[in-house]
Amino acid sequence: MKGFVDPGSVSTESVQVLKPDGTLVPDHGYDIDLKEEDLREIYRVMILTRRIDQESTNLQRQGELGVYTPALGQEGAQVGAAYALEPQDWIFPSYRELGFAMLRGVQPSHILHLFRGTWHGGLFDYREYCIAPYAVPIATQTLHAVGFATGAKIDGTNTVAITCFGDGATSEGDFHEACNFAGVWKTPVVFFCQNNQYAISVPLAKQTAAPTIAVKALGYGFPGVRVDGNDVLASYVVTREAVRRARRGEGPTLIEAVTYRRGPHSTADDPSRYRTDEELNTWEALDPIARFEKYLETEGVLTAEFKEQCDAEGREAASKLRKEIVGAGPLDPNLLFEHVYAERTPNLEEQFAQFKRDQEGQ
Amino acid sequence: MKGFVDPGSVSTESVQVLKPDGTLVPDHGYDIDLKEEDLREIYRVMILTRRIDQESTNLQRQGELGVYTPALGQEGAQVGAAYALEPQDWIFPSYRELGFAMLRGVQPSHILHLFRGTWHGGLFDYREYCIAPYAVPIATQTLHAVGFATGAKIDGTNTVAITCFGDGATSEGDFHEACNFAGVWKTPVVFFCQNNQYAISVPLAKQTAAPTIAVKALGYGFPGVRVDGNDVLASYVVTREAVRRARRGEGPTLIEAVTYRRGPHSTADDPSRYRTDEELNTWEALDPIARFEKYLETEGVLTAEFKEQCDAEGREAASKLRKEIVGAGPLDPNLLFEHVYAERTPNLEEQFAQFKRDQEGQ
Amino acid sequence: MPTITLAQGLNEALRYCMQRDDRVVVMGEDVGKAGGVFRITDKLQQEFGEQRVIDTPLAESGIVGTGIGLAIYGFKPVCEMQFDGFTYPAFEQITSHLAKYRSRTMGKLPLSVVVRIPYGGGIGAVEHHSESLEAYFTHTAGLKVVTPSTPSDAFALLVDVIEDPDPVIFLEPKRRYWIREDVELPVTNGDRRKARIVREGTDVTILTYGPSVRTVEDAAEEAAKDGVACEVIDLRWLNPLDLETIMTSVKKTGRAVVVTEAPITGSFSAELAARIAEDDFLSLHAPVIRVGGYDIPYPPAKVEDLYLPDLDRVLDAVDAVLNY
Amino acid sequence: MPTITLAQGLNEALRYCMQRDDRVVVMGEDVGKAGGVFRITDKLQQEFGEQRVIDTPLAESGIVGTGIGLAIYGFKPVCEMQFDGFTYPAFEQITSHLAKYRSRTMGKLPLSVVVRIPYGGGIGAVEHHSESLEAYFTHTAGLKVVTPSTPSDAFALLVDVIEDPDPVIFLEPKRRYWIREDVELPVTNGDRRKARIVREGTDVTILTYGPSVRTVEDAAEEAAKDGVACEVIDLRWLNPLDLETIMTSVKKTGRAVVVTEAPITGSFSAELAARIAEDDFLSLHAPVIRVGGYDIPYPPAKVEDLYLPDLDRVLDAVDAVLNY
Ligand SMILES: Cc1ncc(C[n+]2csc(CCOP(=O)(O)OP(=O)(O)O)c2C)c(N)n1
Ligand SMILES: Cc1ncc(C[n+]2csc(CCOP(=O)(O)OP(=O)(O)O)c2C)c(N)n1
Ligand SMILES: [Mg+2]
Ligand SMILES: [Mg+2]
Repeated sequence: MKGFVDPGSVSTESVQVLKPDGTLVPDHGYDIDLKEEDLREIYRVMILTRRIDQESTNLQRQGELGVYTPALGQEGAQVGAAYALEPQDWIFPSYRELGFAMLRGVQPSHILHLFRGTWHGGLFDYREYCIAPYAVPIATQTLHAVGFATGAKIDGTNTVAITCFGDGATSEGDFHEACNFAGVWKTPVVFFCQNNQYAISVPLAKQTAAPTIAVKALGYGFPGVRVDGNDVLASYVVTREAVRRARRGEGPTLIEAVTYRRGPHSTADDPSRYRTDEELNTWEALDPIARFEKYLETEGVLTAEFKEQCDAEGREAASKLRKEIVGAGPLDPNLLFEHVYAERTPNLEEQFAQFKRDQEGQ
Repeated sequence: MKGFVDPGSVSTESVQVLKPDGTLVPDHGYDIDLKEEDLREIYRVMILTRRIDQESTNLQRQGELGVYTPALGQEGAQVGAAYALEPQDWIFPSYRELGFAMLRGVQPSHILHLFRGTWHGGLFDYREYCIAPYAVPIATQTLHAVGFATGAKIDGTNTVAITCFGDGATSEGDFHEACNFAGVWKTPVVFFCQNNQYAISVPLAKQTAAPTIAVKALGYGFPGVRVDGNDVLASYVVTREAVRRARRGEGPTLIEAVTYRRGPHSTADDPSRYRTDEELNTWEALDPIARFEKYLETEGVLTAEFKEQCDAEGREAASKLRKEIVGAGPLDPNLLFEHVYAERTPNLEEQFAQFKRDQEGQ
Repeated sequence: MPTITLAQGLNEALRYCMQRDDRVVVMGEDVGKAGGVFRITDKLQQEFGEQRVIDTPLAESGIVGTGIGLAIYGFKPVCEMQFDGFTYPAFEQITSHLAKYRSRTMGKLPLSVVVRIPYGGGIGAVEHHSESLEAYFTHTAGLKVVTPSTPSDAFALLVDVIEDPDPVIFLEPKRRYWIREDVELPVTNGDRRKARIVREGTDVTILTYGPSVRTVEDAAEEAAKDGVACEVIDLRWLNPLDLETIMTSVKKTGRAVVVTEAPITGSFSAELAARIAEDDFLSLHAPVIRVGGYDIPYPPAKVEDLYLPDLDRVLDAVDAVLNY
Repeated sequence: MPTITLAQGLNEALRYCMQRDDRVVVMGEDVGKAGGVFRITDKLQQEFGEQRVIDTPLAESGIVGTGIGLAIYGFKPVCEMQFDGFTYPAFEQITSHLAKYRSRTMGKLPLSVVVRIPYGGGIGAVEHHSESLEAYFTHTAGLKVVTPSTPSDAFALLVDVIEDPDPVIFLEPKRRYWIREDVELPVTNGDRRKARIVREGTDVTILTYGPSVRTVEDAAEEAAKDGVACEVIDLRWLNPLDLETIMTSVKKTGRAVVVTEAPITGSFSAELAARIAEDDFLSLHAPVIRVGGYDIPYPPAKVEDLYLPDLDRVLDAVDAVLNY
């Protein structure tokens, strides 16, 4: 009918720089401003991410972690986006964003201790790495990113925030409120959605009827863009543009990185209940690391030596992680009472005394 | 940038059938399937709505109602949309939808008792009129409408639900979740937003940066449409199409009826703090009743006699309302304990006994 | 008699209700193909189809809000919250509508909705997966609140609440999902509106519910070795509360201990303690002593055992009321 | 000395803090041009601009959630919830983040955020505008909870909580917004972390806070005519609680009554009653009696007076503890 805007008219294409076979898309339309060392650095972090991710799954299988949420298959989306940030830009992750943390140089065990149940927020220094603690309640962190970036804007510091979340997260009210606030306030924030096709067992088609996730941005008055999330260069350039827009004061962007969660949702999950091997195989063939590797090899950027170096670094980091995790004792339990408030309240003081007496009694 | 979808490209035009001067828009594109008696009925309800609305404001000013939220200026949007429904279609209103209730024949005092503080849900029979109680917490009722219509769909009853809410309501998470559920479930529901430019004091520009509210529908995978809300015929035809889509099993539609809240947000509000007389004057000139009247007069549908009849009905209804409200006593306070649960719990039984003793003691 | 787990009891209860009443629908995140993260809805979608076992989008307010709409229409939705800590987004729909709709409409639009919530700690989970949130609901007029502690009660109470005409928050003690009992299904005997006297005793009454029942049973066993006879009461329904059973026991023993997992300040145990004292101060030889969680966010898995009330803390409390 | 209302005290406190500390920002629905529906933020936007007095979109989770982000950045947001009943959409941000962020990050990312909420009944409002929701927050570890009852306290306590390093739920007794007091601003004297002894007495301790303080004062006045000396304590801080002042008084009087407005089951008065008995059972000559709302949704305006604890109900409770 006249006047009805039609979702059928929305383009569902994704920005792509590298074809699945690792060759360049001729008219990709973006300036690839990466030097050889940049390309190698991106590659290095992708390898590191995969290795640590794998080791984390192993550690969980061996009972050293309570649970783990693998990033396998999403390294391209993550590392590409992370590489588009300045070090002072803050990241507000959910719980599957290992790639971002690896690029920033966070010590893997400092994150993994969260999954071990050592401390909820992990053990890294948020301010040093400009990364907020992992957020478990879905989509809640998107609002924090908007608030943070609004603070930066008020202060005129030119800092940008990026927040990471999944396709499922777009269903939560908080995601909506975050986008809407950011649109109205022209907040320097990037909404980085990894559409990995599933929210645990729920496939995208049951999550939203939207033709794309990117198009949701229109409803908040800012641009959205869909990108091939298994193409690290596409993820990089698209995020770079979004970050530039934010830094120029043009407000938020919503990025939908189309990718696939190849592992289980978490180590507690059995994906065979809800998806097929064929589907998995299709996506395995689209592996982001293999694609980038082919490109780098063709470009002559990736020597066998460097590859081996990256592998070695990965192995070493994994074994360091293992060493730091396996059998690690709990923190001093008295800490439980330490940071509930700036100072223990009289009530907590009392409970703490009792707690200590009980501990000693045992 | 390539691949970025741009809110600037969204059309901001509204469907219009009647120009502000009451003449027909030549290429409005809709079939006006209304007979003379339909047109008169619509007119009658608009007049009645305005009269009852005015009387309610008066009653509040005289201390007979605790508060009142006037619909002045929004009669066209409301009555037009309401006229597009079948009697069995359910309405899930917020608190300003007098026009819907008037069309369904609800006794005005039965609604106004809500504002008097007689009973929260008013006193009408929801099932008889297929209208849910007014919802005060913004946007919450949109989910109820979706659930209800989903029930109808499961049962295959062909019943449609419509839910009414304001521009401000589109900021709440619940609105988002309602739209998203409805999109995925292809629910037979119509989202009817009266964009009256303000949420209390907050103007639309501070509420959302979206180019239109209608475009938000794209993010949920169903159509949205913007309509001139001061044009009762446009509101009717657009809602009719949305209802037809729903009944045909094509799922939800979001309608944005662009209108203006000419009164205060509620009788407790002082709009002079945040908006200008000029703005008000502009919109007064676009009065929906005046516009429709001109059209009907030109068409020869509106006789002086019928006008007088409507006015008389309005006067009478207002005086009946006044009679039923002024000095009306509270309900039996024992009712407070009656419907908390299907049966009073032992705890409430005890409290109730105490309550009665206290009452008698006084 | 077949042996079932508490989780199976719940699963069978859903199946039983869905077979008997086609108005019962189950909805939530991952309840369909996956059968729920704890498999409570296992195989139900296969049996009843996608219209009655609905995988919802990821939005808890949406789940409860559309559940309310379904109930207004005439269905009986059983909504699953995936974990305790993810119930909070639905808090507005629960407090402002689910609890108040019957009253608002003078009984004309009652909401027969069950909200199932796996709750409490003890499974070594990450943050937000171990909350004891019953106090938020027991304080909210218009809701009923129920929590089973055994497989047979899990079945029977879930059937009861699905048939209940009022909205019920049904709290499932997740760390007890895997406890076993020999049960003949369907369980129909017994008045489960009353609290369950788990163990009779004359020296002290211990009130508890949900996940703590097992802990208290063990403690009572231990106390018995020292010649202390604890009467252990599993409340089952926190609202409506079976005050009669409670007061009869306290009158007999003159001493009461309440054991719950939630942070103690403002917990439901405060209500129990206050109420017991108010109703029968003179029977009490000692104050009601509460054993509960500390007033801190639920701790990381590695140290959660230090938080959860254990045998020693229960026994200390028993000692305290006995030697007051 | 100028006479100010409680509402003015709050308005002046915001102004005072914003003048002293440019990190303080005010945000909420209609707080800008309109100055808030109760005018608590009146003229602040004119003075401090749109960046520091922010009219937000209509979304409470958004308000608290972005407030948290601002606090992580380094601001001190004062978030307004327009009414008690509209706080619930923010419940997840409050319980899962505001309350837990400091602990989660071992003190590295503390959140100095104030959430202001006009609360309680008595103004003849429609549904959802009269809720007493303190129990939800006093049970949530990591939050502080404060409520003033006089204009001078309104000023001083709001200044205190804005300067507090922890997240505070600041509950404003809306039906007392218009009470008056002669106050010299800024109020800086006195230790307002301690409960306020409103009136000294030896026969019975009455604990109360917020909107009920006035009611209790009147009742105490009335009781005095019958020769009963009530000691009236206004708690001010519900968390941290000044148990010392409470227990000193109860030790002296041996009798305690708690008066609050919330539905009584699971209310904060349960905690007070339980705690008093636990801490000093032997001093008590009678059980702690609670006067509160009924366990029903807050009633329609025409009958709300029958719900709210009034003079008679307070006096009955005083009688009850005296004649136990
Ligand atoms: C508010 C909330 N509800 C439910 C959950 C349980 N849960 C954890 S992850 C998840 C699925 C998330 O899917 P998506 O957003 O697509 O992210 P992905 O895991 O695929 O990266 C769910 C339902 C949660 N953590 N928070
Ligand atoms: C959840 C919630 N938050 C805040 C309020 C207070 N409030 C009542 S009406 C209103 C503005 C609503 O604006 P809009 O949705 O545009 O509807 P309108 O009043 O203009 O018809 C607000 C903020 C509320 N009722 N519910
Ligand atoms: Mg996903
Ligand atoms: Mg509006």
